[in-house]
Amino acid sequence: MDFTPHTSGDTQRMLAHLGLAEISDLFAHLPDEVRPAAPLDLPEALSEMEVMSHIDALGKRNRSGLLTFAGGGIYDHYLPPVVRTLTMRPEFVTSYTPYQSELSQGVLQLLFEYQSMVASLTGLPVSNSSLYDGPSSGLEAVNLAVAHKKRSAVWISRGVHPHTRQIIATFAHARGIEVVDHPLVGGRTVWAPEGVSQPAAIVMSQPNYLGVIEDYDAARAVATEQGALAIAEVDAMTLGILRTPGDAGFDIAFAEGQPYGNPMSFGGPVLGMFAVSKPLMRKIPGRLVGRTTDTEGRTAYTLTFRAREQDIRREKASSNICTNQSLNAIAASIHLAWLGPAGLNEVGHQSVQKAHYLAKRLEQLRGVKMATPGAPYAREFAILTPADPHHVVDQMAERGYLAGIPLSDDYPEFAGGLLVAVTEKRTVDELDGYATALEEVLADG
Amino acid sequence: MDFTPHTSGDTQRMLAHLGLAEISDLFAHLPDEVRPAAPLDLPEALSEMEVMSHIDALGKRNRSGLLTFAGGGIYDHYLPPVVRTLTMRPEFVTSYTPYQSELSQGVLQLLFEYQSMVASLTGLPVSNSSLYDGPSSGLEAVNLAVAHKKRSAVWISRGVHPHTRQIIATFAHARGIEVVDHPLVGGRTVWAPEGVSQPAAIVMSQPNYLGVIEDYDAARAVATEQGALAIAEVDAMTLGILRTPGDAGFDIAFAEGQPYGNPMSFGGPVLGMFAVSKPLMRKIPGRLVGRTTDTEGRTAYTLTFRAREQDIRREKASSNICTNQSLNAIAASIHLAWLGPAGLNEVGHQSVQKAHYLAKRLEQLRGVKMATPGAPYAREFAILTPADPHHVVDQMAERGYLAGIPLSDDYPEFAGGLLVAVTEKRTVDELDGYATALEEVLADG
Amino acid sequence: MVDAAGKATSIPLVGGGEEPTLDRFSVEGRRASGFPRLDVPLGDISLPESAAAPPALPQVSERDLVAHVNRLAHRNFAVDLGAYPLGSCTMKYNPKICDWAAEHPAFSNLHPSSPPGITQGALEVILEIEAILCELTGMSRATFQPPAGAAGEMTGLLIMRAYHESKGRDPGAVIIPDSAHGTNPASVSLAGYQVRQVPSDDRGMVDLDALASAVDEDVAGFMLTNPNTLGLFEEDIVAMADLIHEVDGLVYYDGANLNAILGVARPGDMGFDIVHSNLHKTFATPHGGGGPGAGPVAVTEHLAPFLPGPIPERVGDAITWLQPERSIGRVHGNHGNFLVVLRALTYMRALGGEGLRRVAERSVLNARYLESLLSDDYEIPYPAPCMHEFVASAAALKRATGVRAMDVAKALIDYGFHAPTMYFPLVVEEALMVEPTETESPETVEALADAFNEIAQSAHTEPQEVQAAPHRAPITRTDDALAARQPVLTWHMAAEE
Amino acid sequence: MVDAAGKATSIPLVGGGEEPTLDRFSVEGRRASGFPRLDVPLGDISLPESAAAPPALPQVSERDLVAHVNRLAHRNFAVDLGAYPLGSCTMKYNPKICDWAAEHPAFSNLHPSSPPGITQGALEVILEIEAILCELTGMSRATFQPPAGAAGEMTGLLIMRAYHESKGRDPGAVIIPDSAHGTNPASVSLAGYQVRQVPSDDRGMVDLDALASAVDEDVAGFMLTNPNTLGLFEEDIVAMADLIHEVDGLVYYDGANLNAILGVARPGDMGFDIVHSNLHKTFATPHGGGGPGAGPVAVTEHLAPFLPGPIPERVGDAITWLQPERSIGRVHGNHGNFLVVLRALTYMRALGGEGLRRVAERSVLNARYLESLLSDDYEIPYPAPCMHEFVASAAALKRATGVRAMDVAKALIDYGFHAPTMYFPLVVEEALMVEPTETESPETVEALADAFNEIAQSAHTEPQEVQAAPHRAPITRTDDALAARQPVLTWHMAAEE
Ligand SMILES: Cc1ncc(COP(=O)(O)O)c(C=O)c1O
Ligand SMILES: Cc1ncc(COP(=O)(O)O)c(C=O)c1O
Repeated sequence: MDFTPHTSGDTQRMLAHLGLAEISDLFAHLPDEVRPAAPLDLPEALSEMEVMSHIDALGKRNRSGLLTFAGGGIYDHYLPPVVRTLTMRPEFVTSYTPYQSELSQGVLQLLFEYQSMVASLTGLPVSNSSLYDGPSSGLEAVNLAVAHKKRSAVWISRGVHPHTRQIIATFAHARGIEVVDHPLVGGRTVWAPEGVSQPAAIVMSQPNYLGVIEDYDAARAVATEQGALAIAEVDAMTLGILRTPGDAGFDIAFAEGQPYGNPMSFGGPVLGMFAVSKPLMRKIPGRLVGRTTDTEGRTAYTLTFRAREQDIRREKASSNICTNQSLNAIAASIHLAWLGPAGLNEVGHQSVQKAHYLAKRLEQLRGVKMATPGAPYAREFAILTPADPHHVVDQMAERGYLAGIPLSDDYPEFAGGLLVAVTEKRTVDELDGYATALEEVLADG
Repeated sequence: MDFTPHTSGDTQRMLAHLGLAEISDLFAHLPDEVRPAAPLDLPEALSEMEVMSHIDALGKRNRSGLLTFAGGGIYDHYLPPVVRTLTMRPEFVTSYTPYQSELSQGVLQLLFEYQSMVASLTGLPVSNSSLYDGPSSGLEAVNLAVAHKKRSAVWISRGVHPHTRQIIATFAHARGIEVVDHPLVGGRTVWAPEGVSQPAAIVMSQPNYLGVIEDYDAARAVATEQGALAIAEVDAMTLGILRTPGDAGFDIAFAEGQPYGNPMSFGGPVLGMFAVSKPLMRKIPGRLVGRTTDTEGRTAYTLTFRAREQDIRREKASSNICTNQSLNAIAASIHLAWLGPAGLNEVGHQSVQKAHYLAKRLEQLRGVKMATPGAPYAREFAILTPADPHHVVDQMAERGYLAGIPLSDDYPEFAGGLLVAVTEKRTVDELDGYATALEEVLADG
Repeated sequence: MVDAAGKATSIPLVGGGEEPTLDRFSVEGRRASGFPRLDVPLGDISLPESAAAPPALPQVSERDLVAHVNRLAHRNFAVDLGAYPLGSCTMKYNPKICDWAAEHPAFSNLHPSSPPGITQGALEVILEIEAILCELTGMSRATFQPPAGAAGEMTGLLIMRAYHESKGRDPGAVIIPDSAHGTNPASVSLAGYQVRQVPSDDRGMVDLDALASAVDEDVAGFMLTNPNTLGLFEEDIVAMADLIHEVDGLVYYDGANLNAILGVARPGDMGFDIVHSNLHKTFATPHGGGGPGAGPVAVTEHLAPFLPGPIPERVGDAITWLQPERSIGRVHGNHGNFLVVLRALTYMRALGGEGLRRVAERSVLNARYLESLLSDDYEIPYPAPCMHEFVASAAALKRATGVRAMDVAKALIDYGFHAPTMYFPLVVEEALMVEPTETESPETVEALADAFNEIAQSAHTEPQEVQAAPHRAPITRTDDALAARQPVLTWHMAAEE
Repeated sequence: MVDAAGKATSIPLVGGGEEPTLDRFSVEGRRASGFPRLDVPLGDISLPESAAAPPALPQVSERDLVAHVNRLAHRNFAVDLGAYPLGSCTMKYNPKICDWAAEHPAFSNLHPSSPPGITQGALEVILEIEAILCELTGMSRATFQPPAGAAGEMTGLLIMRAYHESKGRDPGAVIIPDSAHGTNPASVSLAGYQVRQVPSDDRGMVDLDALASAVDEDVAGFMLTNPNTLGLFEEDIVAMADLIHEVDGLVYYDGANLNAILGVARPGDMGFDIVHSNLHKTFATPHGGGGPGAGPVAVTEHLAPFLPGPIPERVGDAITWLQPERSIGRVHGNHGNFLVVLRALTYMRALGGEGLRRVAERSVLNARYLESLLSDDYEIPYPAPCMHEFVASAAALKRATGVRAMDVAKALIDYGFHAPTMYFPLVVEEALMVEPTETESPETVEALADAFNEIAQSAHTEPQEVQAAPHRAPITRTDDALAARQPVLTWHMAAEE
């Protein structure tokens, strides 16, 4: 296919106007050394029909349609067609970052609404208009804290998503950040402050990666004691039923926003939600939409606090983010509006009920135990089985279930650990089917 | 699901304002006899997730994904995603017939463009903005001719689509129309005028239902001789390679427009294309968009020649059509613009080449013959096999092919007849696969 | 050649200029489409009747095509943008879940000539909606071939004719009220019947005495919509049906207004024998800028043998296509507007029995509420409580200010609403026919009332302003006389000018 | 509560009023969503940290939500409506076939933690695009984790650091030109490096001598986009790379401008070691109102062991995830913006090698043509032929008329075009950075030039008009100082006002 409109007549006419003979003359001033020595080895052009066949064929090489019990930030919640339909309007999809507010009121207002809803959900007054994803938002939170507190250590619970911790680790060295891990005991974080440097922030996860509901107040107390910011990584879809981080007095909350409005997408594009308390308002990373007026006094929206950003502050900027995940944020806000408080509550409630039902069923299977027995959990939980969890996942896939995420890679202490997530989408038959399939898999060894 | 916005508070408030106590009071004035004696036996409400499961389950009961070699007006041509995306814009999908031109310039202009392209394609100057489908357009053509010529007979070639002929037959009696069939000999119409009433019109099909290319001039000559209108049913997708009915001097052309922009849709919604010569302009059935100006002199579009229509002419209207197939016409015009002359030509060319390739392969199979040997055909042709074509179709379906349309029901003279259509979408592997599968089916008896 | 290259001036977003027609973007040799290379050996095929040249279609890039169509979308109002109280049209919100269903590839990619063995799901769709529709209307069997309301009417009238002929009779007239929709008389006469019109009485309903005197042996049937086009429930319907049945006539229900009585009252219980439904009104199929719709016809038990065919029938475990015994024959090229039918089924299943009844309740509630909020400038010509819509008259307003129904309707556009239906039904002078539908909120209904009332106010204070409305739409009023007198129906005709 | 109930007054289509925020449509108890009834036995579960009440989200009907969002769409410009010559952003037309691919359920419904055994298709997608991208850039391996250009920069800089550390070195500075995009210095300093800035010379290119004197043992690398932000090809690039390599520094290619050289010249051949690409610019991923994008980073053979991981590797017949030997670690929560990557692959496969080269040719042709059509009011500060974009200066115009670059840009809106980038790069006074892209037709380029030139004319005749532009957009210029001074960032803050 060719998506350039130029006919050969067009090209000739334009070249003639420029006093050039051939199209390659456009590049005559390029030094010879930079031209490829041999013709590039690239595939031939394909027609749309051929491209579609090709993508279809690749798609067939995925085993799609498994019943998903994997979570860890990315969840298989019900996504109504209306959200996709509205989000995919070309006015949103094919516009740039809304620098020109006169032509961007649609996107700007939707992002303003997104910020408002995230503020409601987190109980924190200020939200940006999205970051890349949940885990990388954790890095931005740590950066903010380090810059704000002018301290280099951060205390991080081992209940924080392993990918969040990995990303922070990737960057910590270059930025001179010292990461202090805090262990989980019985599934909940034990803040063991002895003998380590005073942190800029403590970071916990609610519920944590094992699905366990942590103690907000205890963490907040530690932060206060240390004069540190309190940062919470939260699970988006249980925000409808759990206390907000703002209510718990946290300074920063971040989340993987995928469950709002975005398909699982093999993990991307998704979006990072990020909200802060009022004192941190002018330090928040990422784009921010504010309400103002136009020269005729009409309500209008515009990008604001631009002075924080890289294009203005350059090497002094506290974040380098430019392109973010606007369209995913728009999807999130449309989905949240569709859900409303009652819907969000119901998703949380049903997920919790179904998770507990499944956990109880699994506990009854021979050899299956809860990884953190007795610890409170919401809609995700970890089990231990005698088998290698990778093997379990592979065998369960044969039976039509994406059984969960093996824990052993990230938590060697749970060698047979499998993290299981349940959403409102799973029917009782599917839950029962899962239990039966797992029983078979374990029996087969 | 509930798509009404009323909360119980809303309802109470509104009822109170109206001085009513309960919602059923709204219907208090209805006589008792008209109320259902027992509660209606209707299904329970379903949530979106449940509706989707239900529709999915019904969908699974279709064997979809067969390689389609059935045609007969509805064809499996390549439909680019861009056409669907543009057509499904809510401004087009959720608006009414464009009576209020001030708010309908989008739809009106697209229909004007549709009319323009249909005029180009048929070689006739005036097109309406769609009728229901190809076959029912045949009925409108006959009606027009009968009213225009004030004669009650019409001569119809047996090469005209059987469904077109059936629809005309359904209505002919009530409208006092006398239908005279004209036979096919060697696949082409023989106009045998002896001893029958002078017709208002002669109706032929190009290519005809058997796929055979008819002689336009011969038919036109008969029409002229009889003082009748010449009407052609044409195949949309070969309009890019065959002579236009306008060029052949025909007065009316109609076609099944599905191949332009519309999926096969189990046969509906599709659209009837309908074009006439200048003298018939003010007699054309259906909606017509015209260009005019607004009070400030700007170019504007409006529904025109409204005086012909049922809402104005009432019992004197020559057609009762009101709701038509606008969105399908919009899809058609977008697809035609995407195709352009080169694309339309290429679709026709490739379909013809592939049809001839397949026909040649099939002719070599034991027991397979062309139904109309030696007759010229474009992209559809009829074969004869020793087996019952319904049996062949069922057996081929087991092998992944929708093999064609059995001819025997409509043309008893072709007991083993199967009508095979080939589009540009079919690859050479699929054509070879078809031949191999047919060979197997015939060998199995 | 190209006079708006790349610019968005044509859209109201920036400027409000005109959008050129697509031919203006055409450049010789430009194209959007592409295809795989021919993969069979090139045959030497010379076809008779070959075209001398490819057709003169526009030659445009995909980029220009996309922008053009999107800009045109910005020049069109729609339910999905705002309230659309167009009487008789039931412009309700259409749930997006129904779009999902209509685009389901298991249905949308199905060829209509596929044998029933491989389309059991599609046949089941028809049986399932048939059962729901028959229960809602009190009928016993249905055909889904008619692609719109008017086609349903024709179908019903042919069934009527076949019924009489089966009894050896050939009555020649069908009665309709003077308030009937235009398709009714048109269908009646196209079905070969005489139209016999009966007047409305001072209640706005069919005059029972007039009907009685219109009925004689030559009457094949009676065609009615109930609630009628004034939005009023015909309270004598049972007596009327009896009158017709006494001469062995059939009573036909024009289902355009079925929305008002879903689950509350049934045409079958009122005495109707044949019922068409407009799925594109009552059952939430968006109207697509004029279509597609679907106008299934349901009939009582004794008329079922006359239905068009084939229709799906369960035979043992499987469903197959059968031709009803005395079928009038085929009325659509295939199986009707099947995907529209699938949409409607999706809607019905989502709502369920309770939800469908709520549609009637709230559509009536909204209409009654709106009617009650209108100021005295809008007279309600008949006192009976309205159903899902009502007709107001701007006659007094016109007398007082010169502002006509048309002006009021166009002024509503400036308030951000679609205009109501005007000058229909014909029995009301300066008619404004308003149907808010059940999907509008009370706040919207109140805003609509405010708009109507403010317009009436303005009519008194600045009538010329109202007469020149709309002021804020992409164009002002069009010169329709010019369009008819100097027809420009294609860009070819435009070029000749 | 509700102040625009049902009205479309908020859209430019009719009126141009404001669209209320969604909370204004909220009514207690109203809702759009619905779910199946809980089908497991209700357990008595009491969670710690439970919320006292559900969150204060708006409560709206699906109908109001749909209309609201659609009306907002009518208040937004987009490539799909008209030309968008925003320099540095490559706002080309994005083929719809790529949307199709990104919505393919076999990919969009895939959980990122699925084991490789069931996601071979997805892994193949990455290997396939990696091969194409490496061939186009002259690199050897790539990571697709970085979700945008800036993230790619960070990733590349961490690779740079890891490379030096692997050699036991720890140089502390990275050189960038003064014309660099803001993300470059920001990334450099966030990666823990000193920014060392080199000036442009009078050709608008990096001053080779200045570079030579900036290079010392403490230099870890050099970051550059080529063509640079002035749209000029850095002709000394090979010499510059040599200078850096001499101190064992690495040369980083900011791929924002890769569009100009696709298939024509390769960063690898120029001496670059690390290359990020903005798939959302060069490879036709629409920008989504600000994102998502994708910023894959490709590197030469010797840097491949440092790539973030895991990356897909073919092991025997299967593809699996492996961690590169000396990987810097993870930079994204999952596998990057995978669906964006899939889109880009679809685009690349549709165009093929020839088509990709045509992108470069025609993007340069359009820019060069546009530049040549601009009147003298727009100075081109540097004489070298431009590549896919150019920077003009309105400095003379400003001196003559008072009309600034900003005013010209806003005035362009009234002509139906999006504004160009302004005041960047910083090295040009009153900069207007214009990138027509290859998907615009010559007619559009000409219309753009006409608009620029007419605006310059108007600047001379009626400067105030131009300074007050736009006049025909949904709003006029915004008070950005007010927005920053009295921040209203949510509707909660608005309510507090
Ligand atoms: C009362 C009435 N009857 C019949 C019809 C005709 O229905 P359709 O437009 O679907 O043919 C309409 C539609 O406008 C109507 O309002
Ligand atoms: C030259 C240049 N470099 C880097 C970037 C940053 O890319 P992204 O916005 O994808 O983070 C941009 C985008 O604006 C750019 O133009």
